Amino acid sequence: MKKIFLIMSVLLIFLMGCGQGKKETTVFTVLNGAEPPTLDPALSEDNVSHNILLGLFEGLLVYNPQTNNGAPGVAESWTVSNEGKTYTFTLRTNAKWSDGTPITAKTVVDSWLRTLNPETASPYAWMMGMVVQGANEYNSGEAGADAVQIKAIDDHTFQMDMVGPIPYVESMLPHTIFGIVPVHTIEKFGDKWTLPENMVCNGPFVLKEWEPQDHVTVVKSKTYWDAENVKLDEIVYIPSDDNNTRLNMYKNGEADWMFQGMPLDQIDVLKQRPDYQVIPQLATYFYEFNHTKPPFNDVRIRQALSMAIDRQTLVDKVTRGGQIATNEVTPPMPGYVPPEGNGYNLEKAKELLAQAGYPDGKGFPDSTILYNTSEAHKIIAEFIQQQWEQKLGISISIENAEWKTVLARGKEQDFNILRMGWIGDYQDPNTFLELFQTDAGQNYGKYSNPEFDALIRQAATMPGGTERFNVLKKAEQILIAQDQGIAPVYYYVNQDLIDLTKWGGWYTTIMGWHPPKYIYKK
Amino acid sequence: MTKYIIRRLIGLIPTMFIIITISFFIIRIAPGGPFDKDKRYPPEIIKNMEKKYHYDEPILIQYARYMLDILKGDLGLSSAYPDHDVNYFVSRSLPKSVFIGIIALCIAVISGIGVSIISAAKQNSWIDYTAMSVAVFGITIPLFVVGPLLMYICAIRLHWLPTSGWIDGKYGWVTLIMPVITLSLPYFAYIARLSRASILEILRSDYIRTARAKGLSEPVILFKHVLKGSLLPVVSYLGPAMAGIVTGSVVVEKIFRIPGIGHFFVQAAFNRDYFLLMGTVIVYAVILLMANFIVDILYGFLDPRISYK
Amino acid sequence: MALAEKKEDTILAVRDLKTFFNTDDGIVKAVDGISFTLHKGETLGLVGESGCGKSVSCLSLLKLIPSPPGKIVSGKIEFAGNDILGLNEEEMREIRGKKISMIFQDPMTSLNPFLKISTQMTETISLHQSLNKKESLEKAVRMLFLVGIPKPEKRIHDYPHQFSGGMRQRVMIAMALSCHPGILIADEPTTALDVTIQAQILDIIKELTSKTDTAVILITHDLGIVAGMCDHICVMYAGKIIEKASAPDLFRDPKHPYTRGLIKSVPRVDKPQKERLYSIEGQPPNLIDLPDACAFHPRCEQVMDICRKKFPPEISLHDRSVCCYLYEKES
Amino acid sequence: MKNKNQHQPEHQFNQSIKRTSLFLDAVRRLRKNKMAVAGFIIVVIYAVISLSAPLLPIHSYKFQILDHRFLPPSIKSAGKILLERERARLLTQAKNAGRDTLLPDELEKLETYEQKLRSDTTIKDGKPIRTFGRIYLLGTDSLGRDLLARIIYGGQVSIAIGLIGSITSILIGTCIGAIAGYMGGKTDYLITRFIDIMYSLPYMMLVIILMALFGRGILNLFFALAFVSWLTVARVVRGQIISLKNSEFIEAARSIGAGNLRIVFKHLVPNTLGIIVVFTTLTIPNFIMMEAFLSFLGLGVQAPFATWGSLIQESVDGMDLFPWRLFFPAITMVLFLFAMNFFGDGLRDALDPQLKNKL
Repeated sequence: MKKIFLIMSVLLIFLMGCGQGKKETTVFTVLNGAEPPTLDPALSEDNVSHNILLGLFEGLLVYNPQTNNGAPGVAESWTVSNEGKTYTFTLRTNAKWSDGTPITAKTVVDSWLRTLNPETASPYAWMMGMVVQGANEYNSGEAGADAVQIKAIDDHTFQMDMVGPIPYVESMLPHTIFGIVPVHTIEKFGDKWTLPENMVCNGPFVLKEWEPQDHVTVVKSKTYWDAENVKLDEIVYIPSDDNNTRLNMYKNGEADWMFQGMPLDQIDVLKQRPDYQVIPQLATYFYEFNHTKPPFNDVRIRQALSMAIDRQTLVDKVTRGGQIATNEVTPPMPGYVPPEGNGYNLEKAKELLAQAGYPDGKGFPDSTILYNTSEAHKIIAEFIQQQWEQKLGISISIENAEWKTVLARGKEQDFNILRMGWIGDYQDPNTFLELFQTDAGQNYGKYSNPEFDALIRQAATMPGGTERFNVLKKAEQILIAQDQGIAPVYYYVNQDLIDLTKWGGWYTTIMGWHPPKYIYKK
Repeated sequence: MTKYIIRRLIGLIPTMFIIITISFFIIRIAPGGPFDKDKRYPPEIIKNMEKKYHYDEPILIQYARYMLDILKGDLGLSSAYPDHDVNYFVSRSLPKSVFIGIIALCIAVISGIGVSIISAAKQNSWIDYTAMSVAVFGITIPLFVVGPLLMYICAIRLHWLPTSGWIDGKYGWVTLIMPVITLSLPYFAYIARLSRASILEILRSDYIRTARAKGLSEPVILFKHVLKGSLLPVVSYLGPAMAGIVTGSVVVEKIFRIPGIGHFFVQAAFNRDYFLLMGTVIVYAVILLMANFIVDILYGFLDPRISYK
Repeated sequence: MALAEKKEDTILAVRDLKTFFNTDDGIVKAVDGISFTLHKGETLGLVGESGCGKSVSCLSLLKLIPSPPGKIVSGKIEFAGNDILGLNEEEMREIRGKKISMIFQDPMTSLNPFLKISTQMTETISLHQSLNKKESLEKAVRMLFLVGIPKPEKRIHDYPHQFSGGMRQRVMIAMALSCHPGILIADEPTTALDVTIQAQILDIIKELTSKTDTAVILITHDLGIVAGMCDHICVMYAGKIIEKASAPDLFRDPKHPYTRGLIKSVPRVDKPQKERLYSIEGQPPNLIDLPDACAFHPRCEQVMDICRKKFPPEISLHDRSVCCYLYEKES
Repeated sequence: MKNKNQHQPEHQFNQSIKRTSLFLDAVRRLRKNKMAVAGFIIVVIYAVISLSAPLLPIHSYKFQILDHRFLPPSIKSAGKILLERERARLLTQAKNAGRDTLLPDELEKLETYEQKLRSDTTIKDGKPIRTFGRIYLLGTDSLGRDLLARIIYGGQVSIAIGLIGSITSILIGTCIGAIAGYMGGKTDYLITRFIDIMYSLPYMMLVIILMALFGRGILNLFFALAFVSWLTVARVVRGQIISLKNSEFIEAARSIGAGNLRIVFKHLVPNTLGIIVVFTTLTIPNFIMMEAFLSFLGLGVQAPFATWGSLIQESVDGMDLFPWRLFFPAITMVLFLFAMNFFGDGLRDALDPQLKNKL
């Protein structure tokens, strides 16, 4: 009896001790989408990984949470020289890895060289290649590492030479591909360096647990240079690609932020919620025409079809999530207003169709709309199909396939009309317009206009400013108004569920990045 | 018997070999490759990535390399999840799928047989009709409806259970309730229907008349004389069921966020993540072969007329 | 009652038993008012063509008629002073296998193929006798020995499919007699077996039952068997007993035209076979909705007008009885 | 040959045991089973409705009226529902403002709304049609299409897929399973290994390849369905046959010189009929839902044509808001399955050779 009492009291004391020792921790639970493919900044190519990496790693520049432009990260400040082609960064002296190793300019050089190393096989190395002089040559194996024009001038000064004056480079640099990685642990652990037990980070958070398909947990870093301004103690990223489950979890209070992917059927109700955040995204939904085969190689047909789509009704009554109907491919950006495309004009459409030899749609050859399987794509295709059928009298069938099949068929021009979408990689019209150059990989419809190509090439060598935008604008005018190379449908929106009366530091931005460093509980 | 088991086990090797070989080649025929993404990367980038996974080598050399790796117990690298190798995913997620699958199967078998006995004993009574109606319902309504429906009722409406997750999460074991019910429902229904049909058939047989003439009570007749024979079709269904419940839990895993292997299987197929897909195919094949093997052995135990030589 | 009744050793008395089946086509009167008495140690033969209701009457005795569609409509079955029809299911189980046991036509399907012989035998023994597992097993082995199964202590652990047909019927007999029942009902026990084994099986039944003074109801369509085994014989036709007599009487002087036909159709070894074997013309009637008439009249060579209108009453002739208008005056 | 006399004889004595064919006998027995008859009638009704769909007075399955999307099932016209909805909205607004009745300008607004609704037209096949009076008995979907029409048209494909798919798979599965079980030895070994291999191949990839090679099409769809679904049936039948083949009646059949094929298909298979029938009725929903999965890969029926599977699938996310979209297709399918089950059970009993001769 005495013994039991003793044990009980010891236990009691122990339990009380535990209770007292714990202070309130702030946990932020994120419904993050699918399983993150990687936590290696050099290999990351998707939103989901990106979201987590934003907290774990800090590049020279980081995203400004309100504008998503570049803001000082590991680099305290920088100067531009050589007609905008050379950037010199001054690194902060107190930046270090979570194992205490300091971050120097050499670390940055090593990191970037690792990313570019062909053996790393980084999918987004092309983005660094767009910026850094010599990067493409090294990455493609044509030249050695010394061809890459980056150098550590001293411990805290890093310099890079760019391929040209890239006006939007500061909005690119926060991207994870320009991230700084712990080369010293990568050498030690090899491929296994991203396992929680091995991983060393330099961001506001460090990786604690990573259970595939279950959760990724990051906790506040003690060694982060700005640790005192980091408010969250722990972030749990929950992977799930079942939007219905995600929404249920959010509704049930099991998560604090649902990152995109609202079930279409629930939109009407979600829109009424105060915690529903919607903002136009730097992304466009469009239909590509196959320019290699009749009848879609006829500009009149393309224009007729595009003009017969009542996009406003589509976004109001079909997609309903606040998407913005558009006749243009590039979303408006600071300083850039896209030229006007061909809007809804039924009379004109009928006229064009008749001119092309199909009055009232008679004799229009069998064609299909190809889309990758998704409830939203399906319903949009059904809507557009009916528009064409009822208004132009042409019946076009709908065909779906899984994503890779669609891509493979796109690559071989095995389609008539193809649904596509594009999310801008950085805030510049170029990220959209370059897709439709004659030899661009993304140009599935094989749209080709030498004039357009020339304008895009011309813009690439120009410094930033109105003049450059005007060139791009002219190019876009050719693409969407004159040639109707594609039929833009709408601008995507970012839809998130987060209670902003409870959480602060989370802003709606066009890029949709929300660096967790700034998020706090109100 | 031992001889038979050994022979069967040895027989698994060529079967596995054929499965691996066919799978290895057919998954390469499917349109699209692992590096066809939303963004079409420049050819140099693709080249680098292909080199990393040896996709640039002739297919036969890749095949030989893969077979050698398998002999060493290495299932290769995942191209869609480059941080981990396939072994890591399999070792992490397979036990969870098997765990939940076995629980669901046990529940399905026990409840299915139980219900079928009651149903058959009270044939054409309201109990029988109710039970069989539930069974038809369980078979008809697909998992992707039952799952969300349960979640909506139990988690959103009544707040009895958390929506989803795995047992080591913050909600613990209760998260298993809904996925297990969802997963076992169709198997329960199948087993109940099958077993009821065979119980009824056996109840009509001569030896049951003998048992009655001996003065045995109905429960004794049901459990001792009927059950064993009526289990045979259930048991032969168990082989596919065991494999199906472990591999076919994809929908349930997705809905209830079970970090199992089914998800990887589907994702790997959609991503054309060849090695991860091969890894899951191999794992599934092993489970299936073992399940069928166990069933055959079990069959021999249940039915004395079958002899394995 | 024509049969001399020695009340004291009557073990089973059946009075006006009717078992009907409600089928899709109508009511089948499988057993339509039969009466007979069985004495201790006596062997009663129940003879008739297939489908005349022999098996159903015996299953009725144990209340093993599948219900629905079958139902014992009326009658009385007195066993050791109790009316069986008044007993509930639980009390019935006390009788089945213990006081009345039964062996069936087809030994191939009458044993559970999934259970060992030992299981099937000991479960009866331990159910009806207060013996433990080991004693039951010993008893079972002894019974198997008695029915002439070689190496019973080994064979008892075999499954039914490891036995031949004759052996299985022996097992059935051993099982049926293991609780020393007062009555053994043998439902065509030898039909499914070949002739040499038939005799052995019948011998075993005869030998074992006479030792223990067990009464036997032997159901068969084979008059030859009855002649050698039975003390009394009931001839059934279309659900009714049409003639009752002691075995010698019946064979010496069959009264009913049907019985006569039956006996005539048995091949005789003692007479030279010159003509074709006799057979009764026509086929037994369908038992659905039979009108009140002698069921045999369409096949009867001595048919009279009255036969078509009304079923003849039971006519007692000394110590036997017959249902036929031919003997109406003799009574 | 039967004549009336034999059917209703004066009495039973001049009638020998009726000889009817197995088939007629089965039909007769089936007709006695009320549940089976009910099931059969329901199945026939389903078949008739879906076959005569174009003749029925229902809306088009694909014509969209976006203003009518997500209308609940009702016998009221769509215009009236919309009007009531608007009135209810205004009333709640008024209540929130502390009023019990609508203000005159609100009533006026309602009036103009009604007028607008009544005069609303939409173009269908080149002609304008009024939309106010349209009635949607089972409600509408997210594009304002009539759910009743979609379910009826969907039934065409779903029923066909369910029946043809399960029957072919049962036929293949039974034949192969029976042969494997009966032959035993090497044959059995090879067949079971083959089944194992088929089971293990990544089905999804096979379907994707099938489509890449042969394109989409209903024939391909059936092939993809039947391709794997016979495997389970084959295993179950094989198991049954292995148990049965040592039975006495098989030895008897063999002893009278029956050929192997005859033994398998005349003696063994009929004895597994119970299990096979149960399996057949059970696999029907599998096929119907599998079509939905295959249509995810692009092999299904193409939008805007619907099937029960696709209707159910697309309504899951909104089940709390628009329950009718899930409920009606699901209940249609469940009812069909119930009917098939009872019919199947009845058929099993009717065909059962053991039951036939029992009283």
